[in-house]
Amino acid sequence: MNSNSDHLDTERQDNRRMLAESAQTFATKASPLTRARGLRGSASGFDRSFWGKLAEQGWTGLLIPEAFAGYGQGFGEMAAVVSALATQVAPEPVVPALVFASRVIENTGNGDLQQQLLASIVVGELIPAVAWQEELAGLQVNLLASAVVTAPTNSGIQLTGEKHHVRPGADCDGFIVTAKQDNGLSLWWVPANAAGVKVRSVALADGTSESSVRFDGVMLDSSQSLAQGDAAIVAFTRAYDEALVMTSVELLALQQAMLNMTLEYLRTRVQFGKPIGSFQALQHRAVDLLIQQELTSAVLGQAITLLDSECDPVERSLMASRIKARASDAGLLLARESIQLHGAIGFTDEYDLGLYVQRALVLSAWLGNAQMHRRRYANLTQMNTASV
Amino acid sequence: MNSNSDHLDTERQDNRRMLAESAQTFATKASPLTRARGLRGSASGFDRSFWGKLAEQGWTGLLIPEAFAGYGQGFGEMAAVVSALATQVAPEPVVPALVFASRVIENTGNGDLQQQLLASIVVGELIPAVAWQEELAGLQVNLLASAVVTAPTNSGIQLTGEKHHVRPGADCDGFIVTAKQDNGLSLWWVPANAAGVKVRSVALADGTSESSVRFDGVMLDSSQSLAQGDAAIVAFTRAYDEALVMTSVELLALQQAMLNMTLEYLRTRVQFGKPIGSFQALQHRAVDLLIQQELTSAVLGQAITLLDSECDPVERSLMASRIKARASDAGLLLARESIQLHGAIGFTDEYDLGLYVQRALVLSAWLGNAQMHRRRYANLTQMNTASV
Amino acid sequence: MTTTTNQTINQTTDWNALDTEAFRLMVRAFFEQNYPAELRYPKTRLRWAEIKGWYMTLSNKGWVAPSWPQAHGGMGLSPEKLIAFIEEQERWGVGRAPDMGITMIGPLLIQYGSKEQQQKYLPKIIQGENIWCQGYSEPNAGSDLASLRTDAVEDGDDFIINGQKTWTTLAQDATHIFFLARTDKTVKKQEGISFLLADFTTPGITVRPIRNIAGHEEFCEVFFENVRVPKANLVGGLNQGWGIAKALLGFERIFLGSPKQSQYALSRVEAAAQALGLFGDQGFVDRYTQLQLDVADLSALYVRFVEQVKRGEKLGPDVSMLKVWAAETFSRLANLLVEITGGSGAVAGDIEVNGKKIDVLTSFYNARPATIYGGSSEIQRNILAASVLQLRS
Amino acid sequence: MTTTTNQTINQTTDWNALDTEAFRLMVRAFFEQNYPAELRYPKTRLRWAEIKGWYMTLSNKGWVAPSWPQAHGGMGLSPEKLIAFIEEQERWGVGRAPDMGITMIGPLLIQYGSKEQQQKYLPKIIQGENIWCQGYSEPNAGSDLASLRTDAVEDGDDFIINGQKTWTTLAQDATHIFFLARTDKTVKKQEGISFLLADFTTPGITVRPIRNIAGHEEFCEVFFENVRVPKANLVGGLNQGWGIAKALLGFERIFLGSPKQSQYALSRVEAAAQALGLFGDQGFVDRYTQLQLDVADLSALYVRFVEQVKRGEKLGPDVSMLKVWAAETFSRLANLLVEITGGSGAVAGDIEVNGKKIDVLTSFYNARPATIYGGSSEIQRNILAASVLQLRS
Repeated sequence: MNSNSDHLDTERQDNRRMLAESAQTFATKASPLTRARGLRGSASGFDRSFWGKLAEQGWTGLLIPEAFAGYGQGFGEMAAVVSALATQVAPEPVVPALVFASRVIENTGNGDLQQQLLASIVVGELIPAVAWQEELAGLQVNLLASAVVTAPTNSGIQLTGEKHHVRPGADCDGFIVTAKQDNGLSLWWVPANAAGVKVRSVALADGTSESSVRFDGVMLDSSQSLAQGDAAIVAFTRAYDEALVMTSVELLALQQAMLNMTLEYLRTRVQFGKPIGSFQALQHRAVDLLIQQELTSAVLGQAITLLDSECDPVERSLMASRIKARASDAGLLLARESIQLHGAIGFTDEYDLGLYVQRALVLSAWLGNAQMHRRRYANLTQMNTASV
Repeated sequence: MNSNSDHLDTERQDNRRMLAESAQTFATKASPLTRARGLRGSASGFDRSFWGKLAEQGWTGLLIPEAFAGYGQGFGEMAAVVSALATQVAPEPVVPALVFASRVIENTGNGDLQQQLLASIVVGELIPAVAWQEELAGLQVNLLASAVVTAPTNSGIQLTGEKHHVRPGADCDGFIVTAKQDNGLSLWWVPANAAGVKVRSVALADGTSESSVRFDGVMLDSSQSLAQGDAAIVAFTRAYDEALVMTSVELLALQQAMLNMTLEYLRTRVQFGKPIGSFQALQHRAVDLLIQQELTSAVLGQAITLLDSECDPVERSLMASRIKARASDAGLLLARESIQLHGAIGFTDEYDLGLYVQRALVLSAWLGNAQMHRRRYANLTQMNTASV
Repeated sequence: MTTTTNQTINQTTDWNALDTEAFRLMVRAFFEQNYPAELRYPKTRLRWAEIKGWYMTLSNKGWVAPSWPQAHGGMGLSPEKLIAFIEEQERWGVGRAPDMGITMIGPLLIQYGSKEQQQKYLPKIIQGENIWCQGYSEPNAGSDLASLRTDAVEDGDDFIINGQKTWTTLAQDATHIFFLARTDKTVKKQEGISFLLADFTTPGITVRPIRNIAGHEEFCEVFFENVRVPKANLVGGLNQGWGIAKALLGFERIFLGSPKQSQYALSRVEAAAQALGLFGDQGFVDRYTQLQLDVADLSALYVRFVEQVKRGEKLGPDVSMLKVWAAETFSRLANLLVEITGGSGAVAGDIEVNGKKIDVLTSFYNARPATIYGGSSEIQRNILAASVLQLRS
Repeated sequence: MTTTTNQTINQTTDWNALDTEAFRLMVRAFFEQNYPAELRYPKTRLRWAEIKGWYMTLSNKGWVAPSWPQAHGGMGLSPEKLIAFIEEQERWGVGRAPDMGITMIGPLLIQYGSKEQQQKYLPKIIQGENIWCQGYSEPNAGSDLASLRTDAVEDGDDFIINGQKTWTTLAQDATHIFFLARTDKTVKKQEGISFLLADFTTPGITVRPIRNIAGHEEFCEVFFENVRVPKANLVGGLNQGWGIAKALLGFERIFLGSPKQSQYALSRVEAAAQALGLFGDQGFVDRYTQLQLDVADLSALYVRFVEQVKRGEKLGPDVSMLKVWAAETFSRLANLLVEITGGSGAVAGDIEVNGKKIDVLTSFYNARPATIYGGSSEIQRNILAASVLQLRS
């Protein structure tokens, strides 16, 4: 499993390195931290025109197969882009739209709808979101829908219920909605402007937003059906797991940024006549942060390789929950300890550390936090089935 | 609750202080660490002749009311003696026999048996043990008996089953056995030499032993009955809680001994040209040990005061589980960290630290460890009943 | 402001003659009847505009300075009574006013100030006319306070001040500042520091609020640019500032280790867990119970130090352990709250969990300064190692 | 001992030409068929008397020195093959023989030894005739190894050695010791150290086993009293000992961070939990899963360093993080094992949990040296802080 990266041909490795470098160059230039800072709390929380630049770079279609006019790259390549943007705390919903939503669509079977949606995503015109999460109940993630049901009516099918924690929370063009149907799970495409859709935007710690979306008897027809039954579960679970891994890529980038800032501060901040990084107690705590970062990095490497290989769906889910757990816990630890090691300055809004801290808070919670993913891991180990 | 100690009259406070001093003087002289070291792994694990000295000091009857020829002192006084002996890692079963067993007897209603047993305990002739614990099942402590039942036969009542973790594990004169009966719990006195009693001694980490005791159709008559039903539960639970607090007294004494040894080592051991106690990372870890020790000490002070006052049984149980949890966790933490801060020498048998470490292992596990007592605390909080 | 008459009356009441329990009940009743309900258990420090009414209520009652001698308009409470007073404040969730005048500079002037300073400043603190803030920390003097650089140069009857203070709590609401400045650069760093007072209307002083990551402005920077401060504003002698500032570390330090913040966070965890149905989840219950006991045991430790104060004994450096444990227990509770609220753990402001409103991140944010301000956990551990454990660096 | 023929044959086999998987399966099959079943997964270090048979089996097979060049009787394995070899040992629970000859002094003599030294010592290591131990630590030179005091004074063709070594693993089974001694007291402490060899039959050497708290005697003290060691036993030049000892820190360091010890402890926790029915207890499952993932993630980190070695890259100081995490994860697992076995958590030796035998305290005891020996967790953190994080003291 882990040795695949050895067998990546040199050309692909070189290409990936070049992509990582150019993505980092682009991100640093086009998305300085001042941009992220300025967009906090704005109407949509991100910049639609910047999305256009991502499309110009070819990144909105990076993962999408060439058959759908995309670039057919792997998760290794996508990770390079995701990481570079995360380093700059870019607020655009790259993982929610271009991994999670886009991969659900790609994994499903409705040819026409699929073709149309993916084509719009590639050119940067469509920003989709997945609306799947319902009222919190306990410390489990529950990938099955219950509150939202579809009922056949005279004129077609009706969608009713509420979804939470939908990202992006605003300026999103349509939703992939998970719904409960007689034959299990079903996946539907609902444009954001459909009648009966009510989006309530909720501000998040990092200045972006998520939304709670109500579907009040939204009328659907079969052309909006993406998948049904087992096929829906398989398509959705796979995309969910892929989104977990790519969110972990973001969390690792944030960890690295926080640790770097903290180390720089420890090296230069002088108290009691010497750099505070010379104090052994602080050194050892910094080392513990390094260890968590490197554990994240090591597991993440394996996880990305796994996504890019043919693998057992349960194995993928196990790996996805495992890396999301490590990346989230390490992200929060880095966030708390970075502030502590900085002291008061680390807690001020004008210092950039807070940008990373707040984003880490958001991403460690999104799609299920560490504890929830450890429980999913335990359940999957016991059940050894891919269905949840 | 906590202010009782304020209102202790000065004379009692003075007496208690004098007792603590004389107990410490006695223990240091009569029970040097070499004695504890030498008794490890011996047949009974302790010294019956030393028990005679405890009786001479009046400590075998310290807690026992004057009506039973004892000294009628409180737990504050008993704690002084228990602590002094624990500081010297004396292996004699003071808390098992003189608190746990003795208090069960005192709390029960069989006048003749009670009188006779307590009188023998006071003079140091009788060392009783409580046999209550059964096969481990889960992380709960279960004060109710199930495996051992009594069945009326033609000739009387029969006791069958097995009990574990009975201390002292050898050279014990008789058992207070918890048994299941129609009307709930019952408490019986069974001499160690009764027909059908089989004692299997089990070596413990600290060189003392506990035993598993089989009762194979041991015949009982009503003169051996200590209590039945609710009265049995009340008597047993109270003694159990008192034993938890007094075991915590021992654990605190061990914590203090380990921390003192460690601090002394940190101050004097030189590496890299300076005492290792000058290294900040080690200083901060020593501070964390201090905090745990002082939390134990603060809660223990309240717990002892509570035992010496009239109080609600549930309140007593909550306090007893709370202090046992803190004292056990802190004891194990001190044990592990003291070895770590010493380095290799702390792991050698000839260095005295190991004596404390091993005793802390035994006492943190005895009567239920920290996790089990946190669960008991949670259950009691929810149920708000004294029955478990 | 017609406070004088009331004060005169109250100044003669011997509160310490009352039974502590009776005193406690009297205070409790007053708080319950008079403290504004909407200000109970404030999530962040209250601004002067919000709490002024209550300050004046206390002032009129003669209760605004419980620790001060009656001769200066205080209640003259014994430590035991004072602790009861503060415990009742905490119990009822009474918010802290900008109280540097009452808790810091007032007692300091009473002990070290000149008659003129006392007469000039103390009544206006009691009357709520002057609001004080504390200027100790500087950008390069945080944990290492003695390395402060703000400069006070003698010039005739004045000092001329240049420099910058930071982390000055609620300076934007203050009228005056007491601060440390360097008056002698030629001696060891602690020995060249003086303690000064300044009116914020003096030309050359600028206050700039600092926004924190929770979006609040509790702290400020204060800039001094050629500010003329009369020598009459020097407290306790030239170059004596360090000793005076240290002398302020009285038994009030135990309140830094009060269990109230943890108890409040525990109640938030409990409320969230109830709403989420987590008390049937053994995994949650295990962790909750552990923290519940951490808080309970913190209270026991707190009581031990409180008893010490009540007995009239001085607090030693060991009181630092209380602050370490209080702040870190609070922080662990804040982590648990974020964890159990799952996807809602990153929502700004109140979240609704099955109909119950809970502000998750407030505890998370408040837990950050808790381990930094008032002596960081690291500084407290240094103190404990050196002064309690006798481990020398 | 009729080993020579076999060795000669094997020395010509080019193991590295085999596919790694095929090599692995071959090794595995040999271990499974030949390693004594009763010695699998030993709880403590095996004594020479116990493991000698296996050592000789390997010796006869020509496999006792997998990392040595074939010219010296080794297998000449590439890093990749060597890792496969060691992984298969770990997989099958093959115990460690007293292997200082194979892993330490052999490679060192091959690199720094004279022809005479190589000819004198290497074959006898291969043949199991000489058993070596390592004399580095001293009572006052533990973490601070360079402050060692054992004295080597030139006297004619000899050095005269006085001093004491400690924590010498299994010295009671050894025939020879390699050690560091001070040959120049006038220079900086690292610069006056030489690397020497001694035969335990030399007069003046005494070995005293040290019993540990688990009741085992894995370590010894070694006393030198006027011991004459020929100058021919100096390795690599006078006062060059420190550099030579450091040079021994090869890629074998990653094995200090192998996940096997944690994996074994995890399997003990799992077995105990099964017997106790704890997999239905969410509180236990939460903690188990967390540690299970700590072990899994340790493996991922381990693989990352292994890959580095396989690519032929040198290990940097960052490999220290592997040892810290491995040892501390092991320690946490040992704690959990003690905790879930309740009252049985303090029983010496095997306990029976509902019919299943589990040795609870072995893990607890083994976890103690795990964070001390081979560079304590504190020393490893110092290394990481200085050399990886660039935080200078």
